[in-house]
Formats: sequence, C-alpha cells, structure tokens
Amino acid sequence: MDFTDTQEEAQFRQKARAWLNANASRSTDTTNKFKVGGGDDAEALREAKSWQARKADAGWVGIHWPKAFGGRELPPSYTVIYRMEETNYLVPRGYFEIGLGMCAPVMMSYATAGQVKQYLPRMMRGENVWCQLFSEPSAGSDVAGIRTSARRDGDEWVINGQKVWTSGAHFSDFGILVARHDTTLPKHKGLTFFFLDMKSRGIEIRRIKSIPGRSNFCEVFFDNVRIPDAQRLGDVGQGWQVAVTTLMHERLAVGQASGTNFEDIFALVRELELDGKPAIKDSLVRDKLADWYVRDKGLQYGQYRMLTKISRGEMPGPEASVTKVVSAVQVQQVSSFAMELMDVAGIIDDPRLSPQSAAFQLSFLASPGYRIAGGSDEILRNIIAERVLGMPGDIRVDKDLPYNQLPTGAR
Amino acid sequence: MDFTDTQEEAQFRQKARAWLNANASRSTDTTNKFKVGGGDDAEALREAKSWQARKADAGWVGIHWPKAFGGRELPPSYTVIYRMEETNYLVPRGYFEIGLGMCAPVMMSYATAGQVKQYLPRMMRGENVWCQLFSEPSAGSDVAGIRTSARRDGDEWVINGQKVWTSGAHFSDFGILVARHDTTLPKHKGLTFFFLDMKSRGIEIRRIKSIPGRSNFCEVFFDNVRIPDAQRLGDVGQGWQVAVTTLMHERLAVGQASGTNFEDIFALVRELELDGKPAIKDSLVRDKLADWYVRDKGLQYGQYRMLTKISRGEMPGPEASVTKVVSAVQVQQVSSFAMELMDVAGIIDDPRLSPQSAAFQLSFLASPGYRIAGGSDEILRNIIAERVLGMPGDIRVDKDLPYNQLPTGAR
Amino acid sequence: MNFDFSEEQKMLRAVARKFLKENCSPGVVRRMLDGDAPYDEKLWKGICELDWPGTAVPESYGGIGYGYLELCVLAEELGRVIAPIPFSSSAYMAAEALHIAGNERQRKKYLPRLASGEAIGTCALAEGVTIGAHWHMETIVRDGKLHGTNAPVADGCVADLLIVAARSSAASGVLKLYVVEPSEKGITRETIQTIDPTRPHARVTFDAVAAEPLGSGESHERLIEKLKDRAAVLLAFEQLGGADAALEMATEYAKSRYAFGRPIGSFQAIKHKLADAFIRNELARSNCYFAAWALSSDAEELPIAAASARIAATEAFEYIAAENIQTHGGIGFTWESDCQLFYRRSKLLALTLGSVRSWKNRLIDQLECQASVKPELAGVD
Amino acid sequence: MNFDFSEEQKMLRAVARKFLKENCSPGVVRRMLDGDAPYDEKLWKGICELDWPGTAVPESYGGIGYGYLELCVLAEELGRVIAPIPFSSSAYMAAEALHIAGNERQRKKYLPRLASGEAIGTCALAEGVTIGAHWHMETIVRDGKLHGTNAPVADGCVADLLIVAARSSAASGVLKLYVVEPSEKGITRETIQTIDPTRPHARVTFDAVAAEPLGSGESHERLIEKLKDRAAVLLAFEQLGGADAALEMATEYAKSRYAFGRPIGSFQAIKHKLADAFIRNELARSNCYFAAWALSSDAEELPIAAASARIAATEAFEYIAAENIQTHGGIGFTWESDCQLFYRRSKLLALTLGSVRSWKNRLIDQLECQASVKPELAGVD
Repeated sequence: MDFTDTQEEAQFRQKARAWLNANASRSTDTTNKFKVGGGDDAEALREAKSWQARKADAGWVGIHWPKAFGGRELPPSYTVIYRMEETNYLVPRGYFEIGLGMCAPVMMSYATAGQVKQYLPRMMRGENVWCQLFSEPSAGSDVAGIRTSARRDGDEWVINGQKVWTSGAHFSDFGILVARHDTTLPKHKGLTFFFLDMKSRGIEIRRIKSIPGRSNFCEVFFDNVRIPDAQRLGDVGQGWQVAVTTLMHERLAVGQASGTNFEDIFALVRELELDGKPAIKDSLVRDKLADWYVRDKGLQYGQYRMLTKISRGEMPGPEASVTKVVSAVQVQQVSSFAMELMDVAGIIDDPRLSPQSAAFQLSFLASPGYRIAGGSDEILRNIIAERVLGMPGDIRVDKDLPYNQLPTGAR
Repeated sequence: MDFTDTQEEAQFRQKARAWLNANASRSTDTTNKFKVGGGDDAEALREAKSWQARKADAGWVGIHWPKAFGGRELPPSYTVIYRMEETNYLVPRGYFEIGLGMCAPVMMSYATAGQVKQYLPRMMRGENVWCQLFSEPSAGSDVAGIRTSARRDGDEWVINGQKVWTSGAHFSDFGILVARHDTTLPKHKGLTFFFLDMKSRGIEIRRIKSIPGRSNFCEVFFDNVRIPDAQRLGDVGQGWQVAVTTLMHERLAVGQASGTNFEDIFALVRELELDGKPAIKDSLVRDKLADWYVRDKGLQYGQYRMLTKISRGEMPGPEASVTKVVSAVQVQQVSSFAMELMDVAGIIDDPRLSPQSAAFQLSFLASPGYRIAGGSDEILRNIIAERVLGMPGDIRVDKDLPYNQLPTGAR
Repeated sequence: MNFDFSEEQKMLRAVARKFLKENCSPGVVRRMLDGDAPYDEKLWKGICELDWPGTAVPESYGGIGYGYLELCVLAEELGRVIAPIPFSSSAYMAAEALHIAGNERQRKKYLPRLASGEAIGTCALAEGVTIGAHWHMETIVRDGKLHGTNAPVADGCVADLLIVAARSSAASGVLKLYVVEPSEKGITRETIQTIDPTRPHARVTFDAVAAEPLGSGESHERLIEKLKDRAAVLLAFEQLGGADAALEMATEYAKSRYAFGRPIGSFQAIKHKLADAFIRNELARSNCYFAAWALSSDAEELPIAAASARIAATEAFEYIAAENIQTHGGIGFTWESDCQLFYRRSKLLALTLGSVRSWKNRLIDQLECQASVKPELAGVD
Repeated sequence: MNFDFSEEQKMLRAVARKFLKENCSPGVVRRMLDGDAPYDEKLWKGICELDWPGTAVPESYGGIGYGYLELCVLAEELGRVIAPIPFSSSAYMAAEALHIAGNERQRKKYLPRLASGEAIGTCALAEGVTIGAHWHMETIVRDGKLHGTNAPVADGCVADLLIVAARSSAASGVLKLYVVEPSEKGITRETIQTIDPTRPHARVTFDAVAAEPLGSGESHERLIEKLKDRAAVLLAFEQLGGADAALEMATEYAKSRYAFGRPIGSFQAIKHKLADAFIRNELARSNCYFAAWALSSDAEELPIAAASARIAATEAFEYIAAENIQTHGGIGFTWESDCQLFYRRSKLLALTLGSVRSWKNRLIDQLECQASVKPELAGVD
C-alpha cells in the first residue's frame, strides 16, 4: 500500500513534469479555473491546436496506443500519470478529448489500415478535431432509441435527422455517428455506425445556449447528408455494439465534474464571517465541509485505486460512475451552500463583486448540467446497481418490439 | 382561515374535554410516552376493556356511525375532534382501533343486519377485540399476492396458510380475513373476504419479537380452519375490492409515527452541553431542529387542513401518506442525532442512565418498523406519485397472469 | 375549524390565475432574461388596473382594504408565473414599511401612490453586508444626510420611493428607516448582475442625500424585524406558488416524455423524486397557511409562523426547481427551456430577506424564548 | 502507485474470511443477543490460536510483528461478521496504549499477554462525559489513587487489564494514562445496558484504586489523541467490513425476494437505494485505504486520514444498516432476522471513540492548521 511509482513510472512522471514546466504554466488554486464554454473563438482554437501539435511531437499523445497507430505502446497507467500531471497546468482543454478518447479507439478497431493512417496522425497533432454524434432530442438516456436514419443508396448512405448535445461540433472536422438503417428491427438491432466529414453538404450546426450561457454543445441537423459506405465502421446492424465499446473507452478519463468544490468553499469560509465569528468556526459549516472533504478525497483516492488496477493491466469497471454521481451532486450542494453563506448578497453574480469572481454563482447555474451530461444521476445509479451489484434490470417493454412499433407517447 | 370550531363543534369539544377530564389523566410532555408493546398482559387488557365500555356508554364511540348501527350519526369531523382531545390524555391505546376503524365499517357494508346487531355493540364496548388478517410472509407490500387458501366445502370454507404482522391477534376475539379461493385466476380476482372467530379450531397464534423486543404483532397459522359461508363478506372473488375499501376507512385516523420527535430533542438540547455551550446554541443543532420543527408543524397544520375537508364532507385523499412517510423517517433521524449528541454515552439504553429514560435509544431501535409497517416509504411514494400526481403505474408483469403462474423466484 | 381560504378568496385566486395565464406566460418572463427592461410594463399596468398593489392597503390610504389573506393568494399566484414585476418590493416591503413605521402624514403622502401602482416603492435594508473582498454595504446618517452604499436593492433602479435602513453615525448607532425620493441629489443607482435577471436588483449609493425618518423617529430595530416577518409570509407564498408550478411542469413532462418505450414517469427514480417534491410542497403549504393566519390576525405567533413558512417554502421551491431540470434531462438545461426560470427564481427568493440560515436562527431563538416563558411548548390549542 | 493491499495481505484476508465464516456465523453473534456471555469464547480462542491479537505487536514483545496493514485486513473481516469478541478493546486500544505510552518495563510486562490473547485489555477513556441528569463520568487521581466512574467501557467487565485516562486532582490537572489491574481493591465493575449487547460495555467505579502511570509520567493529552487516531483507522475498517456485508445481504435479498411478480431488486426504489449504499461504501473504502497507509507508515497525515476514514465509514455503515432493514421489509424488523445485528453494531461503532461530530471537528481543526502552514492545501503529491 503506497503511492510510489515504479522506477520507470517515476522517470516517466519526471519527464512529463519537466516538459510541462517548460511548456505550460502551473495552475494555482482557484485562478482561471472556471470558464464558460471556454475557447470558443478562433484564436483559442488556434492556440489549442498549436499546443496539441507540440504535445504530440513531444510524445505525450497516444502514450498507450499501439506503435502501429502512432503510439508509444506504454502501459495505460502511463497515460493516467501524464494526465494527473497535466491537470496541474493551465493547458487548453475541451477540444481533443473526444477525438482521442472515443473516436480514435473506434477507428483503430473498425477502420481500414489506410483510413487509420490517413486520419489518426492529424487527430493526434490536433490538425483535425473530431466529435461524437450519438444523442438525439428523443434519445438521451435511452441512446439506443435514436431516430436519425441512414438509407443505403448504392455505395453511399444518406443521412437524415438531428443530433443534439454534440460537444464541439462547430469546430470539428470529422465526427462519428450512429444512425438507424432499419426501423422494422428491434431498437438495438437496426443501428449502423459511421464516421463522416463534418463539412459535408447538408449538415447544419447550431450552438446550444445553456442555463449559464454559451456552451460548446451543438445541435447538428442532417439533410440528405451522404457518407461513403467505406466510412461505415463495423457491419450493418452492428452499430449498437460499436457505440457501446466506444463509450467504454472513456473509462480511462481522470476527472470530476468541474465547478466549485471543497477547496473553493474552504477558502471562502476562512475569509467570511458568520454571526461575528469566522465562518469556519461555525458547526454547521464544519459539518458540511467535513462531508465534502471526505467525499472529495474518497474520489481522489478512488482514482489511485483505479490507477493501481490499470497498472496491473485490469480494465477499470463501471465503478467510475461513482465519481460522476458524487461530484456532480456535490458541485450543486457546495455552490448552493456558499451562496447561502453570502446571505442576501449571494444572488450577485457580477465577477467584480462576488467572492472568487462569482465562481459559486456560476457553478450553481452550471451544476444542473453536470448531473445530466454524460449519464444522468438516475442512469448511473441503474448502471451501478445492475453492473456492479448484479441487480436485475428494469422491466423492459422495448427490447424485442420492432422500433417503429415502440410506444412514443404523444410525440 | 381560522381554527375556530362552529358553535356546535365547540360545544361538542367542550363536552368531550369535560368527560375526559373526569375520566382520564392528562398526558404531560414526555412522561409515559413510550411503551414497548404496551398492555400485553391480562391486567392491561382488562383495564382497556373497562375504559372502552365507559367511553362507549358515554357516547364517544361510533360518533359518526349511522344510528342504525349504534352510532350518533354526527359528521365525521366530530370523530376527529374527539380524537384530537383524547390524544392529550393517558388512555389505553392499541386494542380497539383496528376493530372500530377497519372491521366495523366493512361489517356495516357487507354483513347482514343480524350479524351487525350481534357483533357491533360488543365491539364498541370493547367486550370483543377484533383484528385484521391481511399480510403474509410472501405478501407484504404486495398484499394482493397472498397465498392463504380458502376451499369451499359445502356451507363452509376451509382455510389453510399463514398470516403475519397481525396486530393484537393474541388478544383478539374475531378477525377479518382475505384468502385465495382460486389460484387459476389473476391475483386480484381470486380473493374472497371473511370474518371469523379467532378461537376457531386450527388457529395457532405466535407473538412476533421485533428489534426493540416484545411487540403486539403476531403470526397466525391456519390449519384447516372452518368458516361458515354466512361469514363471507362480499361475493366470492370480490375480496380485493372489499379489502381496498377497508384500507380506505383508515384515513380518518389522526396521528403520526410514535417515537421521539421535535419536542423531545428540543428538551434534550436545552439541557445538554456541546463544546462548553448549551447544545441549543450550536448552529448544526439549530439547523436540524428548525427542519424538524417545520416538518412537525407542517404535519400538524396539514391535519387541520384535512379536518377542514372532513368538516365539509369531503373524504381526505391519499395525501395522508405524507404524514406517514415524513414522521417515520423523522423519528429515525431525530433519535439517531440525539444519540450522536450524547457522544460515547449515546449507546447506553438503560432507562436509569440515559436522558429521557432512554427514549431516544428505544426510538432508534423501533424506528425501522415505522418505516415499514402500514405501507413502506417506497409504497407510499408510489401511492403519492400515482394517486395524487397522476403518474403512470409501474410496469406490471403480474396483473393478468393466473396467480399460479406468477414468477416467485426461488421461494 | 376552517383552515383554508374562503370561497371569496378562492374566487379571487381563480380570477388572478386566469389573468396571469393570459398576461404572464413564460414568454413574458423570458423577455426579461433576454432583454434589458427592468420589469414587464404591460403586466404591471394590468395588475394595477386590478388594484392588486392596494390589496392590503386600507381604503383610507387609497387601497381597496381587502386584507392579507387576499394578498397571500395573489402572492402565490404571482409566484406560480414567476412574475417579472416589482410587486413584492412595492406591496410587501415599501407599503408595509410605511404602514407599520410611517406617521399619518407619510402614509397619506405615499400610500395612495403605491396602492394605485402609480409609484413603485422598495426597501433597501441590507445592513453591514460584505460582498466580496471590498464591498461593505452600510448606510449611515450624518447630520441628517444618508451616506453609504446599499445592495442588492430589488427594483432599486426603477423605484420612485426608497425606504432605507440606516444607522445614525452617533455613538448610539440607532437604526431607523428613512424615506428617500430617488430624484434627490447625491443618489447613484446602477443595476447589478444577479442570478435572476427577471427581477433586477440595484446598487444604490448615497452621497449626502436628504432623507426623512419614518414615523416619529424612534429606533426601528423591532419594526424592521416585524416588517421582515410580514414580508416573509408573502414571499413564502410566492415560493409555494413557484414550487407548485415547477412540480406541475415536471409531472407533465414525466407523463408525456417516453424513453425505453415507456413514459419516464413510470420509472420510480422519477416518480419518487416527484413524490418527494409533493411532500415538501404540502409541508410548505401547511406552514404557509398557518403563517397567513398569523399575518392576517396579527397573532403573537407571527415570528415563529413566518420563519417556519419561509424555511419550508424555501426547501420546497429549491428542491423542485433543481429536480424539475433533472426530470427534463438535457432539454431542461437549455436556455430555451422554462426550467431555468424556476431555478433562478427559487434561489433569488431563497436569499431575499436573508438566507434560510438566518430564518432558522430566528425560529429557534423564538422557540427558546417561548419555551422559557411557558413550561410546555406552545401551539394552537 | 500501488494503492491496494499486497498479495500476501489478500491471502491473509482469504484465510481470515474462511475462518470467520466457519467460526462466526450470525448464529454465534445472535447467541450474544439472547444470552449473557460477555463474548464468544470459542471464537476468541480460535483467533488467539491464529495469533491475531499479536498481529501488530513487535516480536520482541511477543507479537508476530506483521504490521498495521495486516491488522486493518483483520479488522475489516471482523467487522464483516460483527464479531462478538473483545478484539478491538485489546488489540486496537490497550495494546496500542502500552505500545505508544508505556515504558519498556510495562511493555515487557503486559504486551506479551495481550499479544497471545491470554489477557484481555481495554481502555477507559471517557472523560468528563455526562450521562443523563446525574451521571458525570470522570476519573481523578488523588495521592496516586484513582477515584471516579468511567462509562461506557467496552469489555470492562472481562478485561484483565484496564488503561484508564485520569486527571490529576492537582491544580495542573494533567491528564495521564494509568494501567490498572482489575483485581485491585476498590474497583467495581458492572455491565450496563446498551443498544448492542453483542459487545458488552461496563461502568467501572474506582474508589481509591492503586494505579501506575504509563511511561515516564508526562502528560498524555497528545498521546491519547494519537491513540484515538490510530484506533479510529481500525474501527473504520470494522465499519467498512460491516457496511460491505450489510450491502451484500440486502442485495442478495433484493434479488431473490419477489413481489408484484418480479424480484424487488428490479424496482428502482430498491436498486438506487443500494447503488447509493455502494457509493458510500466505495468512498469509505478509499478513505480507509488512505488511512491504512497513514497508520502503517506513521505519516503526518494520520490525524486527517483517520478522521476522514471514520467519517466516511460511519456514514456508510449507518446508511446501509438502516436501509438493509428497509429492503427486507417486515421480516427485517423481526428479532429473528440478522438485520438487527448490523443496525445495532453500526450505531455502536459510530459512537465508539466519539461521535462523528467530534471527528468532523478534529478533521476541520487539522485542515485549518495545515492551511495556515501551507499556502496550498496539502495532499499526496
């Protein structure tokens, strides 16, 4: 039981840290931590791409990928070590994670050698940005319920429909897509998987504005968009399995919901006064702080446990859902309580007036999104109960019916 | 918006109070409030019967019953007024509520005039105690899933099976019973309702010991117990409807889960010291106290709202489930927190050593039962969601299948 | 026992609901989010024509003299539709302040204008509030002039009449309420950004502003408490209305939205969430009713009743405002969804007049006080 | 990064689990509930034969000198089966007290007997505790003799060795640990009734009892804190084990119990309840692991790590102990069900060594202290 790296890991970590020190600035506690839909202008995108190119050239991208695909073929734990180090620095985030984390693995598994060679290097260096087109207005938690259609037409497929919550679609060059090729099959069986050029004719992209304001989420509309059959990933009808493996690749990610957390409110209550005393001396404040600290640390140490598993070559299980459920709810609780401590002034979200540049108010407005995006609290509890505890699934009325006969309410 | 009685109600309340003052002693705050399975010996039963006879003779039983059935035919609000008054006195409780609240109404609706005349007066005067035989080991939340069988044999029915959680079966003279007469029908359709003599041959009664110790709950075993067909209530196969109406009659009840509540912990924290200060000055204590006070009062004022409805002749709805859910959970929270305030000494449940005669410790041990008996938290939330909010029912796999083809797991 | 609103009051509710349905759709509220208007003028005009601002103002001061139960009914209905108008500032705060602390001349002068809605009033009560590292909000009176800064002041930029709590700079430091007309020299008003732009708030700066003390000039510490207690009851009704409306919205969505081939409302995760919301709303409603009784009958239970209503209603509205978004899923998190209107308003109301923490302190203080007077806990008996 | 128990430690766990499965069935625990025995002798004998009490005692004092990680493993396994033996009193408390506060002679004299299990030890640390209206627990030393009453003392009636915290009656009021043999004149021991009779507690009264201070006689305030921190880690592992076992029991029942024609575990009300329990258990486990590391490496993070583990494990065990009953429904509330064993034990452990409130205070004190030393929050980095 220790936190010591092996000698090789320690060397690797040291090199990563040295490179990061030379190429990025260290993030301090609460500065620059919160950005709404950060980097959505052209300049930020250029910076991100330039950063990614340097990072890839220095060998920090695709660390555990096979050498055949341009990686270094190190154990997955090395990727995690690099990420742990990188979290301490201010680097562009939110551009390449989906491409490298989800699109690249699916390409490695299902694309031709030629396609991999064509697309992966540019993805690694950030020359191309990729996005993922799964969710739809009528298929959020129930991803397999998607309606977007793929009709075969000779050597091509014709796509019609709408995707939603596509992160970064507006600055993406390529995307991976699940669509329904046959509505007479049961819902999980009529799906087919593709990758496509996001500049294709017939694609319209609209940014989604969320409660706290601008976001990088988009709606993507398909009007007779044509995709060559050569860009199909997996067999016709195999779309659900391909999508599920794609989602599983996300498990290596280290990270919690962003937003104000223990350290932020700890800093707040050390400054604030309540009833004439420092707020941190107040027993209600202490009670909550302690809970949040313990949960925060529980997640952090849980990641060490996960990393230990990864070091041993085990794949982490759906326990990672724990991190998501706990941290999303906690951001909402922390921000809400901090506002309460500010009393009548808690409503002010002017960054010049409110403590910590109004980070708590912003987190409060953003937190409902954390509890939904990437699996809602409810879906994640189902996953934990079923896949970890082995409890029976919900009663399903939609598994065997042809898709076009499923009840859909008044829609 | 007021709490004023009408002139008639005020007179009635005054009379009730006067009679109670003359015949019972007023209960003070926390004295004698907690009894485990109180009155389970013969002496207590005799006292209860004697009290009930005096109460009935004075006209305080069957206040809103039709005159034809021995009642005074006053509006139901008068019954509630009497009960509100009675709660302030130390009177025997736990003997006649089920008989008068559930068995009597079902007898009035389904028994013959002769039977009513034969049984009701004695029930009112407490000469006979009645119990209710619904729950079974394999049918708790799912009451309609009962297995106890009723086989027709000429003019009689032969009962075999087991009931459980029958309150007071060991001191009851009669009982009402639901049993399954046909296992080939869907579960709700194969049930028939009876009343029976609890001294019948073939009945065996065992007291149930619960976590805090002795209880008035019993298991009741039926071994070829014979009931005359004349004691059938409702038609053959109508048992479910009869049972449901029986359960609805319980809605007039005023009352919450017993056990330690706001006033008890309020008294505790006014005495206890925490970190060298009176506990009531502690902000965490204050936070919780305030929540509990507000919930407590919310339930009390909710009962005033219900009483107002009853006064107008409306039947209260399943909103009463709110009282049960809130108060049961609160007893557990209050008792648990009180023990925490006592720190290392919180584990001591010797009434001579622990504050308030160890009422908090006892409540802690008893509280899990409150959350289950009379509808679990989960069932009550379903009821609120479906019957009050009109939300869709759970997906049912058991509604139309013949009972004997229902999945039962490994049982 | 008649623990309910009367038939007449219910009729008033029905009329109000119909009017607000027609005149205060979510679209009206959204215009405030997307634009710069300080309130919806058409809606304000409409409710003024219905005499709502004068509901509880006696006829002798130009009101219609209905009473506080009627005002509770209207507050609940305005809360349901998240009304973007300065009603609470003017009717629960400014008019009440004049009513309980003003002298006859001041009432005669100001109340009729507030009752008719011709003037909008507000109170600036923030006292000793520190915002961020540098902004300490405090208003003092020196040589009869107001100095200092006050924020957040609801409707501070549009108010025609400000009631300001200020402490005398003398050693006594007596706290009093002053009436100020914003046209006076030395007043600066600017809108500050808050989490709920549908009810704009201002920062008001006083630089030697002429002000007139309310009443005969005694200390107003206790009257300010009373003012807050009374307003708290009305705000609790707004919260209750909002909580009901948000629960209805969530329930409707859960019934009509299908996932996995069935309405999402058939999943217990959703059903039980909304059942919990219903429970909270019922507890809030019962506490609000008791507070309405205490307010309307000027009962000694008012401080306890007001705090209880406020605590229960805050808990209820905040819970369902968040869980309404959760029930909606992704769509509920979009700017276009009306979910955010409830979410923002629920937090705004939770902090108006002080956080739930301060109300819990007030409640327990009062209960302690009561318990030390009477051996048994008091109640309605 | 190897944040897990080693293969050897896992093997120890497997052996322990097998042994306890065979020797500490729920029936063994139930015998304690229904009878009067102070602990299960057969089980105690069994674990002594396996040398468990000497797990972390150095070989030079008669132990087997494994270490604290091994002791954590055993604590977790004992917690799983709600073991009715004085292991924690003897191994986490008395032996540790001697280890960290005793002098060489005292260690030589007592540790071998504790390590072999030949003697049972316990600590009586309750200090200044007031129980009810009349019972103030405090032990004082006057003229070298102990006076006063101490309760609740775990295993106080069967201990062969008592380590007592007592304050000198002199003005200095120095707090020290004393070692007392219960055969001394003036000691009265009686079992007191608690919520968990499977781990009996005593009230011990001292009437001028001869006692020997541990160590060289300096104040033990800080050592007692340290003793509690160290024991807290081990108790947290007991809680973690109990929480896991209760969750397994609930999960098994939810899978096999049918209602409405389906396993009750297919209802989200049950599934999500148990998912929440799993989440709590995982958070507890991760915090426990960190605390085990801090304990075994004598890290400066121990106070924070111990408090965190204790808080998380208490939360986890109390939650599932209650919800396990709820999942079982009526049958779970009967005396015959094993649910009550977890419910009682969870509360007992939650209050042993002080309530979660006291641990939260300790945690925040330490965090404040750390933050005032370093500009950034410390962590493992």
